[in-house]
Amino acid sequence: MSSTILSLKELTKNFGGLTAVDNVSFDVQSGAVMGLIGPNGAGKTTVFNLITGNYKPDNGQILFDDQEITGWRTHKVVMLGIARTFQTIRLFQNLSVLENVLAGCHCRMRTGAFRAMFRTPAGKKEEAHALELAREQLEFVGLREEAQSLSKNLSYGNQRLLEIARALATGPKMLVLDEPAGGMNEQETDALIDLIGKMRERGHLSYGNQRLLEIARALATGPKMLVLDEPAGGMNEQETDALIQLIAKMRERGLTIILIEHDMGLVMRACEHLVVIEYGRKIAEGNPEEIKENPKVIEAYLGTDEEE
Amino acid sequence: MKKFIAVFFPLLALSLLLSPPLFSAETVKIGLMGPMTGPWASEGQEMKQVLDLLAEDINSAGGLNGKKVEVISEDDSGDPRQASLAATRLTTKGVVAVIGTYGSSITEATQNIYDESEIIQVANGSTAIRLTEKGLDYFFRTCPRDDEQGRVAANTIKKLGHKKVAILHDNTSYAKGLASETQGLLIEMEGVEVVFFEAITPGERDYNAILTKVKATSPDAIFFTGYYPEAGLLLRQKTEMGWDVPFMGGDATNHPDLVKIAGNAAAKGFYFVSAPLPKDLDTPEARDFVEKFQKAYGHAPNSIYAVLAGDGFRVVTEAIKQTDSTDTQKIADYLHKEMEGFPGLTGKISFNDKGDRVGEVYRVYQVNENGEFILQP
Amino acid sequence: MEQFFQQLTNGLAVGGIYALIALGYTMVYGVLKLINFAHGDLFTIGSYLGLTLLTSMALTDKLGPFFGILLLAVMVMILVGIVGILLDQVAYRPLRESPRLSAVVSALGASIFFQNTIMLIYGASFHVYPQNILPRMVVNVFGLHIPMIRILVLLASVVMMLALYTFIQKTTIGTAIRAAAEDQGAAKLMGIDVNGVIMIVFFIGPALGGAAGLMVGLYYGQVNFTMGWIYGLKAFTAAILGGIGNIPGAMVGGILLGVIEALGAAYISIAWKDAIAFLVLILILIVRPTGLLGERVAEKI
Amino acid sequence: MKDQRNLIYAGFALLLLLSPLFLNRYWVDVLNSVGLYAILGLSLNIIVGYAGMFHMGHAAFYAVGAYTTAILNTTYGVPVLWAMPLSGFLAGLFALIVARPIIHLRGDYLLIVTIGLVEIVRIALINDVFGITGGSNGIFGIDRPEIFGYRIRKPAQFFYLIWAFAAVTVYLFHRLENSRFGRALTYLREDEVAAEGSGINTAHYKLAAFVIGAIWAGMIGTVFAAKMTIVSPESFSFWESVVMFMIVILGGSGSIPGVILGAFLVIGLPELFRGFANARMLFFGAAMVFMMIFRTQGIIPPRPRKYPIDEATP
Repeated sequence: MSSTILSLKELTKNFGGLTAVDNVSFDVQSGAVMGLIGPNGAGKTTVFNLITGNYKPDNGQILFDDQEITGWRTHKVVMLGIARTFQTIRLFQNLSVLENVLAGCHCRMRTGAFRAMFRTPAGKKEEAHALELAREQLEFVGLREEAQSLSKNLSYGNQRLLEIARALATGPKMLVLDEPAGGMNEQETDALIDLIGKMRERGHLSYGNQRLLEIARALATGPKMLVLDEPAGGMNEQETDALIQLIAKMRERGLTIILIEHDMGLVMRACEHLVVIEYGRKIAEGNPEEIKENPKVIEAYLGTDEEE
Repeated sequence: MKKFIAVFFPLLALSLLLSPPLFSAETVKIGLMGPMTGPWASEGQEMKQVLDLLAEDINSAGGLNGKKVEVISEDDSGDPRQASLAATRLTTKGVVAVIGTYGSSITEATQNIYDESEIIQVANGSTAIRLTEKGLDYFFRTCPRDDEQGRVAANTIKKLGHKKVAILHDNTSYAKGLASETQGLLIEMEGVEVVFFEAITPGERDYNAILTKVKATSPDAIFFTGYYPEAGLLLRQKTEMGWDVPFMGGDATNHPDLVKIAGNAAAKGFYFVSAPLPKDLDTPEARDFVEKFQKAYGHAPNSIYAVLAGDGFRVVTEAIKQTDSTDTQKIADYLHKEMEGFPGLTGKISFNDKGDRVGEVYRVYQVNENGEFILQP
Repeated sequence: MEQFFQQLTNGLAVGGIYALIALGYTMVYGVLKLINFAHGDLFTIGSYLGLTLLTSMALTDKLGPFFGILLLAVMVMILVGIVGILLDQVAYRPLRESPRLSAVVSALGASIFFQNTIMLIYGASFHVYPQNILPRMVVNVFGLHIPMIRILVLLASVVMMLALYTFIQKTTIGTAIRAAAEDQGAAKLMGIDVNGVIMIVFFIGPALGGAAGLMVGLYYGQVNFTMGWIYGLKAFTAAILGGIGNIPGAMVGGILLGVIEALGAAYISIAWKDAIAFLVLILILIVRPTGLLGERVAEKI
Repeated sequence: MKDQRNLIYAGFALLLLLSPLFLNRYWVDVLNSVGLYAILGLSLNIIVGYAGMFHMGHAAFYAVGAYTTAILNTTYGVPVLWAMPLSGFLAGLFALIVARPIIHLRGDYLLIVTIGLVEIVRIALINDVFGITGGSNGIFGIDRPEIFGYRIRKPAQFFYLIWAFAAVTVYLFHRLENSRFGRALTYLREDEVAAEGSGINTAHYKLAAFVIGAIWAGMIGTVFAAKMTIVSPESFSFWESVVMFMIVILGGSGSIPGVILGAFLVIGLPELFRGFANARMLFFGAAMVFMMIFRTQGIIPPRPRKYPIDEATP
């Protein structure tokens, strides 16, 4: 019934002496929501980077829609219908929310330098169409109101703010922060440093909204399949709920979704199929129920997770 | 933006304030275009010193036909584009003639501008042959042409009895022109062989690699057509290598700093061809000039091109005096046809129809053990 | 073959000086990611200050050539280092948070300013160091003529580079510099006074440039106000060749550039020497996009 | 605010248009120089300002255009302005060939390679490469341009030629900036990985930016050759590239009005400072530093692109 849309065959990637992805194979069914899970550093993001062409595999094959895409440049992979979000948020910080989404429309447009300079009717029509499409996507994720604001004005995780605020509320003479930057990228860490230094104003949009914007941009490329890398990272509970709904909505649009996530609640609720990797190898595959009971997975990952 | 305005406009006002005021019509204005900034700034600045001195001289003796002489100088930075702007600026200042500039391609960028405005131009350091081959009526030069200097250089090499000659230039328009002229003449001569011909990069400090390469061709003389800073370094580094091959230069090496850079020991025996220095001319004008320059600036004039600029100024003022006119056509005619054997600071001056200086100008100099430039008989 | 080795020594002498200047570029770049285009002019200032101090204080007469020059070098380095700190405070510090290219333009403006300041103070003509301060001996080994002073210059460069390397690797301040170069934010959190580190870097880099200026003056004897531009460009090339921000890279790059120039002039063409050097640079960068010793950071995605 | 700005620009344009009527020949010629560099700055702005690539070798492309015109005119008698398309084309082709292998270099590594490029071109010109560039003499005796039999030679005539070209350039580049193409370059500048991940062929756009910038530099080379009647290697040194670079960054990287203002400042200030005689460049250097400190983003930084107002927004 459901056909295979993506197929990974014996994929291997080495960085220097380290084998980040070791002989990983799995298939993704068309229209499915699949989760890729595993402990930190297991190689999940590397698998994604291989699929989207950010890295070239040392060995193995990637087939998408019955077409071999191994080693393709990213923009071609995107053209073909795989869009992604990044583990470390990568927005065009100084551009408006709308323009961020328009970046996604790019590959579905044709206007080149010549048409732009002489503003041909075809070019104008295409531009208007792209704007409409971009606004539709913003509407879909609920960010239409923010279209004109700069994306850098969207704030960082509310959870972390709360944590710091709570600590501050005790009226301390000294503040001790334990790994407040855990899981943060460079930009976030920089921002956090500023934050600790200044302890001041908050932005307009929450961190979760930044995530949504990224998804909107990805949707604008008109993908057949969506690759989401830790979409719920840094989100609060409500935001996570909204994301789960969004994933469901996207699925209704006929999209195939793969996601990496640490939030087990989200994975269990949103995914119908899971692949677990550890040390670059696939250790288990199956539906959430099966995975929960898989002893290897419990040992490697869930076991420690559930002890909390 | 406000801050910017706060900085910018006072600067603007200050610069306008410092611009020279408009002069009265009762002066004869003579322009000077030279490199006052940039790599050749020392030449341009000395050109200005020479002209200021000469103008003061005329003014203190009652002026030119009863009018004061005014020198208006503009900076060309040794760059063609800035030179063309400097030239256009001078054309708006009512100058009769312009002295300058240094460097053939820089001069060339301004020739049309002066010609179209009917202003006399007397170049002082622009030796490329083509400059006077265009039939421009208002263009003159007090420096001789490359072919003239090449002839003297080639004859000197022959006379000194060198058989295998290495020629080095620095790829500037002037040095390359002179090098090619000399090479052409040497090749035609019997018994002289050019064993090496290449360009160095001016402005560097270390020429050991080049000297090592030249040495491998074992020439018995080197002719360097570039400028004194490089010539001084070449001499010095050649001596450090323990290589005592005879070394000869063109007139761009005629500068006391050559000896300072090379050191007396290394410079000793260095030959160069050049228009004569004022100190070697036994004319009252030359003696007078050297004395006054010494008094005003504390040293003898360094650059031969600055002295040639002085000659440019002197021929122009002489022509104005003789024709009792500031009509440029009359002045040009006078310079072309009537000026004969005018006693310049660098020998007698006459011009041909093209505006080139005629007559045997070049002399041969050699550096003695005290670092002095001795005119060879 | 003899010519080859002779050219090699020629190239090493030139390269040593490039390397010393390149260190200044690379240190500043390492911490601030700024190409200090005024660095070449700091080098010029060093050679002019050296000349002034040498002639006005007659140190070599009082202390003998070795100690005289050593003291002179220390004074020049301190003075140029101070100029470096002032340069940073005036022209770069206000631009820390701005786009990187803004600071580059400020640096170019500072370069024009320095060059013309020197011209106005000292005049546009060439200046000449007194002769015979250093012994003019020529060493003859295996048929090669090597002036003693060239060996001294190379030796002095190498000693200064090793001293710097040790300083950076072994001392607390050196560690702070490396930390700030790695990640300024993290260094701040670790309690490192990053502004202090920047000041130290802007002292050491220009001081080394000033020392190079003094050496060029002593060795070649002739200085003028525009010379910093060419040396600066060559040294910047050397720093990139080795991998900018990398201290051993600047040394390797400088020496290599000097050797490439000498061999290019010897075996291909003198007139095309600089073009050959740039061509080699471009080819090396095509193969190794971050220079010879530059870290190849695979961007984290 | 927006209308006010446009009013200022319109007033400025009008003032500029009328300036030959009340300025003397010299100041008109200064404006010609400003105009040339404004166009050069705008062409460099595509590469540095929009696409964010560190390019300090633009004089190389400018040189290819100027020399093409000079050779076509003096050797083959092609009228100067007819040589313009070919000059632009060859400069663009040259950019395509040389930029291709180096386009993947990042930041300062690209910077030094482009510096190397302009130096190699200058050295090649001095050494009379292929025997067609005239060595250090350059090529002289280039004709003045002719439009409909009307010969252009006076500064005021060049003024209208140059500024008409500038106006066309501004018009076309403004459209380019506000198009899919312009946006792609901006995405590239902001985050290359994200741009590629959004489906933008970054390598293609980097190269396209270089080629378009080079085509314009080549065409302006034609005007330069016609105005100077001589082209020589001095005019295409590394320093020229630096001047163009300063124009873009000082005026406001990525901003058309900024770049034009940058040209006025970088080219105009040394002329205004002629009153300082030998110290004029000293003041210029100091002015550069201070202007940059006071306007760290450039004097007129680019404004965000405008899109039709979203009717859903209240």
